[in-house]
Amino acid sequence: MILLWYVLIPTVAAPLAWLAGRRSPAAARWVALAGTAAPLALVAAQWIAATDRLSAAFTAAGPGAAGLAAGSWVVDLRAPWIDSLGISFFVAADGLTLIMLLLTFGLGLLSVLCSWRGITTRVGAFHFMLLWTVAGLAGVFLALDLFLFYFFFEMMLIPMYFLIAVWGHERRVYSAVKFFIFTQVSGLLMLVAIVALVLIHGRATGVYTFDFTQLLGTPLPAGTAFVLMLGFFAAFAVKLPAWPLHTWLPDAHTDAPTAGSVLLAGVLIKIGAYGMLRFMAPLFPDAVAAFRTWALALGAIGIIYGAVLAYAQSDMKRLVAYTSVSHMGFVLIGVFAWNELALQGVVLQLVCHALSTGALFILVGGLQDRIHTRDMARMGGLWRVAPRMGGTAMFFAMAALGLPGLGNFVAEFLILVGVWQVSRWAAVLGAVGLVFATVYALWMMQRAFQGEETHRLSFPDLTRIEVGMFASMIVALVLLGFWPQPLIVTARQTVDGLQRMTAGTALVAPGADASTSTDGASGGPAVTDGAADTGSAPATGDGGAP
Amino acid sequence: MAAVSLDHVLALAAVLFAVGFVGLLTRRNLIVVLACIEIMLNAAGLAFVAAGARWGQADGQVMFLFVLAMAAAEVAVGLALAIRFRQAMKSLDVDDADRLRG
Amino acid sequence: MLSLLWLIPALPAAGSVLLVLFGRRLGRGGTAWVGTGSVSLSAVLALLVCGSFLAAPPAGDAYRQVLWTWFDVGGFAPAIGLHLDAVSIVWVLVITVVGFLIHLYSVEHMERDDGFTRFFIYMDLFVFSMLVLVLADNLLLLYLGWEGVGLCSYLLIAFWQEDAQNVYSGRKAFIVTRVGDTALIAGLFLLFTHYHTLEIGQLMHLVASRSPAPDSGVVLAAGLLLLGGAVGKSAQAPLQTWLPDAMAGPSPVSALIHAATMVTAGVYLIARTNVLYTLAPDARLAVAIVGTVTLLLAGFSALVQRDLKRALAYSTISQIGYMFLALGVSGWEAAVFHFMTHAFFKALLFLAAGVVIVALADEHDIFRMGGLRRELPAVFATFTVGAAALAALPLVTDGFYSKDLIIATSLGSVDGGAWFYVASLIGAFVTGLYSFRLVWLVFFGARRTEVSRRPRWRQLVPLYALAALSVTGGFVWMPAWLGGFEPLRKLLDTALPPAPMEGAAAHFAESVGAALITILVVAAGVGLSYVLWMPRRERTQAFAAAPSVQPLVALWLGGWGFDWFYERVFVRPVKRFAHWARHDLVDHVVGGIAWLNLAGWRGLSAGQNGRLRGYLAVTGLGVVLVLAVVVLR
Amino acid sequence: MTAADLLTVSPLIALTLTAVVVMLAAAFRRSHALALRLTLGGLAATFGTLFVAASRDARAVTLLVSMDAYTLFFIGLLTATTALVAILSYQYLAQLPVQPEEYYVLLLTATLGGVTLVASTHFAAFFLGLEILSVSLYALIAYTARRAAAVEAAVKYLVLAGATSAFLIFGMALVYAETGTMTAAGMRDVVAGLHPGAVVTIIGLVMLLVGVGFKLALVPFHMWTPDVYEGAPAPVTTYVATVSKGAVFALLLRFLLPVSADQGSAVFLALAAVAAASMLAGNLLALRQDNVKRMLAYSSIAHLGYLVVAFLAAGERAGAAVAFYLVAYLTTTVTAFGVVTVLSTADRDADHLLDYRGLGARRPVTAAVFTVALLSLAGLPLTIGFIGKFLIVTAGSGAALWTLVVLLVVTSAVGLYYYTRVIVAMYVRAPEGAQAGRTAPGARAATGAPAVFTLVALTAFLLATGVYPQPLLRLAEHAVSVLPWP
Repeated sequence: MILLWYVLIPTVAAPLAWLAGRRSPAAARWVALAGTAAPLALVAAQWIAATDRLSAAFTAAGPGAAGLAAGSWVVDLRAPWIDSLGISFFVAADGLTLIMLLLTFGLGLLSVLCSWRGITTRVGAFHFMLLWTVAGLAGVFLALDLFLFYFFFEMMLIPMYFLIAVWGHERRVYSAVKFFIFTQVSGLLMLVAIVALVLIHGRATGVYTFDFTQLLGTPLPAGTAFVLMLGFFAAFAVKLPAWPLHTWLPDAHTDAPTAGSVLLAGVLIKIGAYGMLRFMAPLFPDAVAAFRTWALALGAIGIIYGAVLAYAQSDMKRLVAYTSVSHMGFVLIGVFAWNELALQGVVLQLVCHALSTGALFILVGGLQDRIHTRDMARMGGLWRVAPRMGGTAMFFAMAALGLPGLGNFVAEFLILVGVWQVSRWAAVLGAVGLVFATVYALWMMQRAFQGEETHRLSFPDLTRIEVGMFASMIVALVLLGFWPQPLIVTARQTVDGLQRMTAGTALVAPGADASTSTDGASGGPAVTDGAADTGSAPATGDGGAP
Repeated sequence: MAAVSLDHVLALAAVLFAVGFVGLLTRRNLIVVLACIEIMLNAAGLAFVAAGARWGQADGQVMFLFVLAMAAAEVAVGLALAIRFRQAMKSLDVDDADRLRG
Repeated sequence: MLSLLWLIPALPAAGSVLLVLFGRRLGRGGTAWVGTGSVSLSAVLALLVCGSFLAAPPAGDAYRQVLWTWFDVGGFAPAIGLHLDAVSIVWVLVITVVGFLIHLYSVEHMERDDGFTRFFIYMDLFVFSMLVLVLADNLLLLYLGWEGVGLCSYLLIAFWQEDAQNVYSGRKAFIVTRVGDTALIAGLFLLFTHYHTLEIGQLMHLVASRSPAPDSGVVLAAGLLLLGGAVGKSAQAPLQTWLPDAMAGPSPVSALIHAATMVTAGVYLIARTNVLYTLAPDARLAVAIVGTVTLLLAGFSALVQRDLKRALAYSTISQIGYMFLALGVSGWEAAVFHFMTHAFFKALLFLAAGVVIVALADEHDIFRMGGLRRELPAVFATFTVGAAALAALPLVTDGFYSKDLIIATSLGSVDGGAWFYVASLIGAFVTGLYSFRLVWLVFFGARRTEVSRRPRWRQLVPLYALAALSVTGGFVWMPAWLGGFEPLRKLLDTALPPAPMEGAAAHFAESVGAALITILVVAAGVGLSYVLWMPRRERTQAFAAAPSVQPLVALWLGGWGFDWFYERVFVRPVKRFAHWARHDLVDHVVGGIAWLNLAGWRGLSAGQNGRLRGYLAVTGLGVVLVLAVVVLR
Repeated sequence: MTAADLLTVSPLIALTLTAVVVMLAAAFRRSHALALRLTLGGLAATFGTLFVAASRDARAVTLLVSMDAYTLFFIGLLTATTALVAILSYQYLAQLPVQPEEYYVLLLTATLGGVTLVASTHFAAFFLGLEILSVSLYALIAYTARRAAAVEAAVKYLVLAGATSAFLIFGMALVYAETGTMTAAGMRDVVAGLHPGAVVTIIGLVMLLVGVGFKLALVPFHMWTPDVYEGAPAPVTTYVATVSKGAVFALLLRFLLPVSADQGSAVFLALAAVAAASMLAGNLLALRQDNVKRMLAYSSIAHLGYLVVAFLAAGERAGAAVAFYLVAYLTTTVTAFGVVTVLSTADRDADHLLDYRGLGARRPVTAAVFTVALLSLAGLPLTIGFIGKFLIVTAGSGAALWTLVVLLVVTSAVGLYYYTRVIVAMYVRAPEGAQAGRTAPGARAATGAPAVFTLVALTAFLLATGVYPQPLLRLAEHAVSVLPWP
C-alpha cells in the first residue's frame, strides 16, 4: 500500500493547499512543502529499507509476472479498476521507480522552495497545480498497467499547462498551448498503439488486458511491431524531447515559471526516457533494434543541434532549455544502445541532468526575479555584483558541459562508452557534442557573469533558501561524480531485468555482449526457462516490504 | 386499366422533389420557400403511396397521412415564424437573414 | 609513509574547499595561509613519500593505492586509485614544489587583487587536479584530472573577468583543448571496448601481450587518438593556438599551468602509455612529426613577438615540441627529463616576467622595456639564468643537459633520423636567438618606463629557488662524456623503457663531438641575438619592417595563421549557422502546420456566411457528392 | 395492446401526461415555479417508471416501438438531460420578458419526440418522433422572439429541417418501395444484404442518412449548427445540442447497425467520409472562433464525427463505446452550455470570449465548472470525456479503422487549441485595455443557486465517472447487449 501514498499524499495536499491559500499564501506554501517533503521522506526510507534487496544479485529470469515476482520489484499493488476492459490499478516499484520517485519529490520540494518568493499571485492555486503535477508524475512512474500509465501521463499535463499559462512569462499562452498540443497528439498516438497491442494480444490469447507484464512477449509481425513501436516512440520522443520533435520545449521552458521549468526539465521530460526503458523496448525489442540507426541519428543530431541552438540564444532561460535538448540526445542514444553501460548511464543522466538543469533554471529564475530580464544582452559582469551567484552558475555550467568529477560526466561517459559498442560514429558525435556544450556553457557565463558590468545593476546575492537549495544540489552532483555507486546499484536489477527481457532479440546483439559486461558478471545469455518455476509464485504483495 | 408502373411514379416523385429543392435554392421569399418544402414533402408522400401500392399494404398510405399532418404542423409554425421574421427583418427575403454568420 | 599518498592530492583539495566555504571570513592573511599552506604541506608530504619510495622501492617499482571503487557497471569498475612510480614521482615533485613556490610568489603578486580568495581557490583546485592526473591509476581518473586542469586553466586565464578579452582567451583555451579531449575520450572508448579495462598497468600489459596480432589497427588508432588529446592539452600543432592567448591570466598562472605543469600533461600521457606507441610505430612517428613541426613553428613565432609573455608562451610550445620529438623517437626518459628542467626554468622566466610587468605598471611590450638591469638586479640575474637554461647554454644550465639528450636521441635512437636531428638543431639555434633577444631588450639599453613596484621576499625567494634549480636541475643526468652521473635515468628505467640507442649514429650522438655541435649551434644563436639586438637593434627593426620581410614577420607574429584559418573554417560557419538557425529551423515546420490549420479555418469560416440558400446548396451538393461516390463507385 | 404492454410503455405515457399536465396547469395558473416543479416532477416520475419497465421482460410493443434495455437506457439519459436543461432554464427565463410556462411544455413534447425516436423500431415511429421533436424545437428556438437572432435561427432551422425531412421521407419511401419493409429489423437485414447493384435502395439509404446527418450536424449537413446555436436562447441551444442529437444517434445505431460489418460497402464508405469530414471541418472551424456558442457548435460537429467512428467499428464493444460516449457528450455539453446559460443576462447571452475574461477571479466556481467541461470535451484524463475518447479509440482500433483513428487523434489536437483559448481567457490576466467597452455579463447576472448546484453536481459526475467509469460502462454494455450484434 505504501505505493499508493506516493500518489495520494500530493493529491490530498493539493486541494488543502488551495484552501490554505485562501487564508494566507504562507499557509499554502507550507502545505505544499509538507505535501512534497512527506513522500520524499517516505521514498527515501523505502529506498534505504530496500537496499539489501536491491543490491542482491538478479535472481529471476524472463519477462512477465515471473520477473516481477522474483525480487526486483519492491512492492506492488493491484486492484480492479475497469474490469470490463481489462484495466486494473496496478502499481509497482523497482529500483528505477524509486530513483524516479526520489527525483520527483526532491524536485517537487525544490519547486516549492524556489517559488517561495517568486509567486505572489493566486498562491493557493499555484501550489494546487504544483502538487497535482507531482501526484501525476508519481503515478506515471508507478503504473504498470498501460492504461493507468497513459492516464497519469496525460493527467499531469493539465496542471502543468496551467502552471505555464497562468504563472508564466511573456508568451505563456502560446507556449503552454504548444506544449499541450505536442504532448497530447503524441500521447494519443501512443494510446492507439497501446490499444492495438492489447487487441492483438487479446485476439491471440483471449485475454484482454492492459497489464504490462502480461503484454510482454506478445508475438507480433515485424511490420506491426514497428508501427506500434513508432506510436510509443512518438510519445516518448516528444516528451524527451528528441530532435525534431523538440520545439515545444524551448518555448515551454522559457515561459514557464521557475517551478514549472524545474519540474519540466527535471522530471517531466524524463518520462520520455523512462517510458522507452520501461515499456517501449521490452515490448518491441526487435522493432527497436530495427529503428536503432535512425534513433541514434536523431539523438546525435539532437545533441549537436541543441548545443548549437543553445549557443545562439540570448535569452538565458531559452539557452538552458536548449541544453536540455542536447542532453536528452545523450539519453536517446543511450537507450537505443541498450547495453548495460549505456542504460546505467541513462539512468544516471536522468538524475544528474535533473539536478544540474534544475539548478540552472532556479538560478535564472532567481536572476529574473532580481533584475527582471532574462536577456543576456542586458547582463554582463554580474559576478562582481553577486559573486555567490556567479560561482554557483559556474559550477552548474561545468555540470552542463560534463566536467569529470560531477555526476553528469559519469553518466555521459557511460552512455558514450555503451554507444560506442553499437555505433562508433554516434559516440563520436556525442563526444563532439561535449565540445559544443563547452562553447555554450562558457559563452553563457561570459555574457551573464563575466565581462564588464555596464548596466549598473545592483541586487542582493543568494538568499539563505537559495544557498541551501544550491548547496544540496552541488553536494549531490559531486557525490554522484565520485561515488555514483548507490544509484547504480539501485538501478542494477532493473537494467539487468531489461537486458534479460530482451535477450535473444536483435536488440541485444550476441556479438556486442562480450564487450559490455554480461560475460564477466553473470555469464551467458539470460536463462528464460527459469521463468516457469518462479512464475507460479504470487506477486510479492503488500506485506513484502515496508 | 393499365397500371402505372412503380418506376414511373417514383420518377415523377423525384421530379417533384427536385422542383421543390430547386425552388428552395432559387426563391428568396420565405412564404415561397415554405411552399417549396411542401412540394418536397408531398413528393415524398407520393413515393410512399406508390411504394405501398407495390407491396399491397396500407402502410404507404398511412405514412402519407403522417406526412400530411406533419406538413401542416410545420407550415403552421413556419407561418408564425414568417410573421416574426417580417417584424424583425422588415422583409420576407430569406437572404436578409444573415446576421448569424462566421 | 607510502600509504599517505592520498593526502598529497587531498590537501590542496581540502584547501580549496575550505576557501570556498570560509574564504570570506578568513581574510587575506588566512586565505594566503590556507592556500599556500595546503600546497606546502602537500609538497613536504610528496618529498617524504617519494623519499620513502626511493629509499625502499615497493615490489614492481610501483605503489598502488585504491581508495574506493568509483563505480561498477557490469564489470567496468574503474577505481579512485593512485599509482606512484618513477614517472609520477617526477611529476608529483615538480607539481608540488614548483607549485608551492608559485603559490608563495602569488601571495605577493596578487596582494592588491580583489579576487585574492578566488585566485587561491582556483590554484589549489588546479594543483589537486594536476596531482590526480599524474597519480591516477586508470585512464578515466586521469581524464578527470585532465579536465579538471582544463577547467582551472580556463578559470585562471579568465581570472580578470571584467575584461571580455581575458574571458575570450579562457574560453578559447578550454574549447580548443576540449577538441583534443574528444579524441582522447574516443581513445578511451576504443581501449575499453577492446581490453575491458582502463587501469593503465593492466591495459598496457594486455596491449603488449596481445600485440602485434589482431589488435594492431586498434593500437594504432588508440595511439593516434591519445595523441589527439595530448596535442590539445600540450598546445602542439595543430591545436597550439590557445596557449599564446592564455597569457591573459596572471603571471603565476602562466608559470604554473602554462609552462611548468599542465601543458606537459600530454607528455605525461604519452610517456605513460608508451607501450601503445612502441607497438604502433606509425603513431609514434606521428608524435615525432608533431613535435618537430611544433618546435620549429613556435620557435620562429617566438622570434618576433613583442609581448614578453607571448614570446615565452611560444617558447613553451617550442620546448614541449622538443619533448614530443623525444617521445616520438622513443626517448621517453629524455622527454621526462626535459619536462623537469623546463618546469624549473620556464616557471622562473614567467615569474620574473611577472615581476617586470608589474614593476612597469602592466607593460607587456618588450620594446617599451629596457634598461632594467640596474633597476631590478635580482630579476635580471634570475631571468638571465632562466633564459640561459632555455637557450641551453652548456654545462651551467639544466636546459643544456636535457636538450642535448633529446638532440642526441633524435639522431641516435633507432627510431630517430637525420631530419629530426637537423630540425632539433635549427630549433636550438632559434631558441638561443629568441631567449637572449628577451634579455637584451628587457634588461639592456635605455630605460623606457618607470619602475613603480619592486619585488619583496615572497617573490624573490621563489625566483632564487627556481634559479638554483635551473642551474642544478640538470646534474641528475650527465652525459657519458661528462662522467655519466645519471641517477634520474636509473630511476626512470624502473618505469620506462630506455631509448634504443644503437649503431653508428648512436655512437656519434653520444660523443663529445655531437655535444660540441650542439654547443656551437646554441652559441651561434646567442651570439647572433647579441649582434641583432644590442649593437644593431635599429637596423634589425628596420629590416623586419621592410616590405619584403614584413609579411613573414606578420605571419610569425600571428602564429602562422592558424587562428586565421580556424576562424574562417570552423568558427565562423558555426556561428553563422547558429545565428541563422537561432529561432529554430524546425519550429518553422511547426509554424507551417499551424498556418495550414489557420488557412483551413479561414476558408471554412468564409463558407459560414449566414445565407440560408447557401447552406441549402451545400446540403444539396453534399447529397450529390455522396451519391456520386456511392453509386458510381 | 394489452395492460401489460401499457405498463411496459409507462415511460412514454408518463412523459406525455406530464406535458399535458403542465400545459393545463399553465392554462389555469400562470406560475413559473409551478411549471418547473411539475416538469421536474413529471420527469422524475418518468425516470421512475423506467424501473417498472425494466422489471418486465415484454419487449416489442406493436411493431412501432420496443421497450428494451437499450431504449430504457436512452430514455433515462434523455429525461435526465431534459430535467437538467429545465433547471438551468429557470433563472434564464425568469429574467426575460416572456411567458415562460409554455417553454416547459415544448421542452416536454420535444423530449417526447426524442424518446419516441429511441424507442422506435419502425419508420412510422421514427418519422413521428423526429417531427414531434423538430416542430417543438422550431418554437423553442424562436422562444425569445423579440431577439431577431432567435427568429433568424428558427427560420433557418425550420427551412433546413423541413428540407432534410423531405429527404428523409423520400429516402424511406424509396427503401420501402424496393424492399417492402419499414421495421428496424427489416432495415438491418436490408443493410446486411445490400449489394452494389441495388441502386435505388442505396439512394434511399443515403437520402435517409441526409435527414439523420442533418439532425446530428454532420458535414456536409452541418451548416445550420453555428447559426442556430448562436441565435437560440442558451438553454435551448443546450437542448438542441444534447437531447435531439442523442436521440437520433441512438436511433441510427438501432436501424443501421450492420453497416459496420462490411467495410467495403457503399453506405459504410459514405459514413466514413462524412465522419472524416466532420472531424476535420468541425475542429478547423472552431479554431479561432470568438463566439463561445459557435465554437461549441463547431466542436459538436467534430464530436459527432468521433461518434460515427465508433459507430462504424463493428461489435458490441463499439456499441458500448457509442452509448458511453453519448452519455459523456451529453452531460459535458449540458455542463458547458449550462455555464453559458448561467452567465447570460436579460440583454444577451454570454457568448463572446471576452465575456469570459477573468471569470476565474470573478466567479471561481463557475469558471472551474466550465474548465472541467472544456477539459472533458477535449478528452483529457480525470474527466468522462477522456474515457469516452479512449473507448472510441479502442473501438476504432478494434475494427482496424486506422485512417479514421489517426485522423481523430490529429484533429482532436486542434480541439485542444480552441478549448484552451477559453480556459486561458478565464484564468490568464488580460493585457490592459483589452476589455474596454465590453461589459462582463457574468458579473451582473444573479447566481441562481439551484443552477449552480446542478452544475457542480454535474461536474462531480464528470469527474467521478472519469476516474471510475466502471458502473456506467457496465450499464452501457448492458444496454447495447440487446441489439442484435452480428
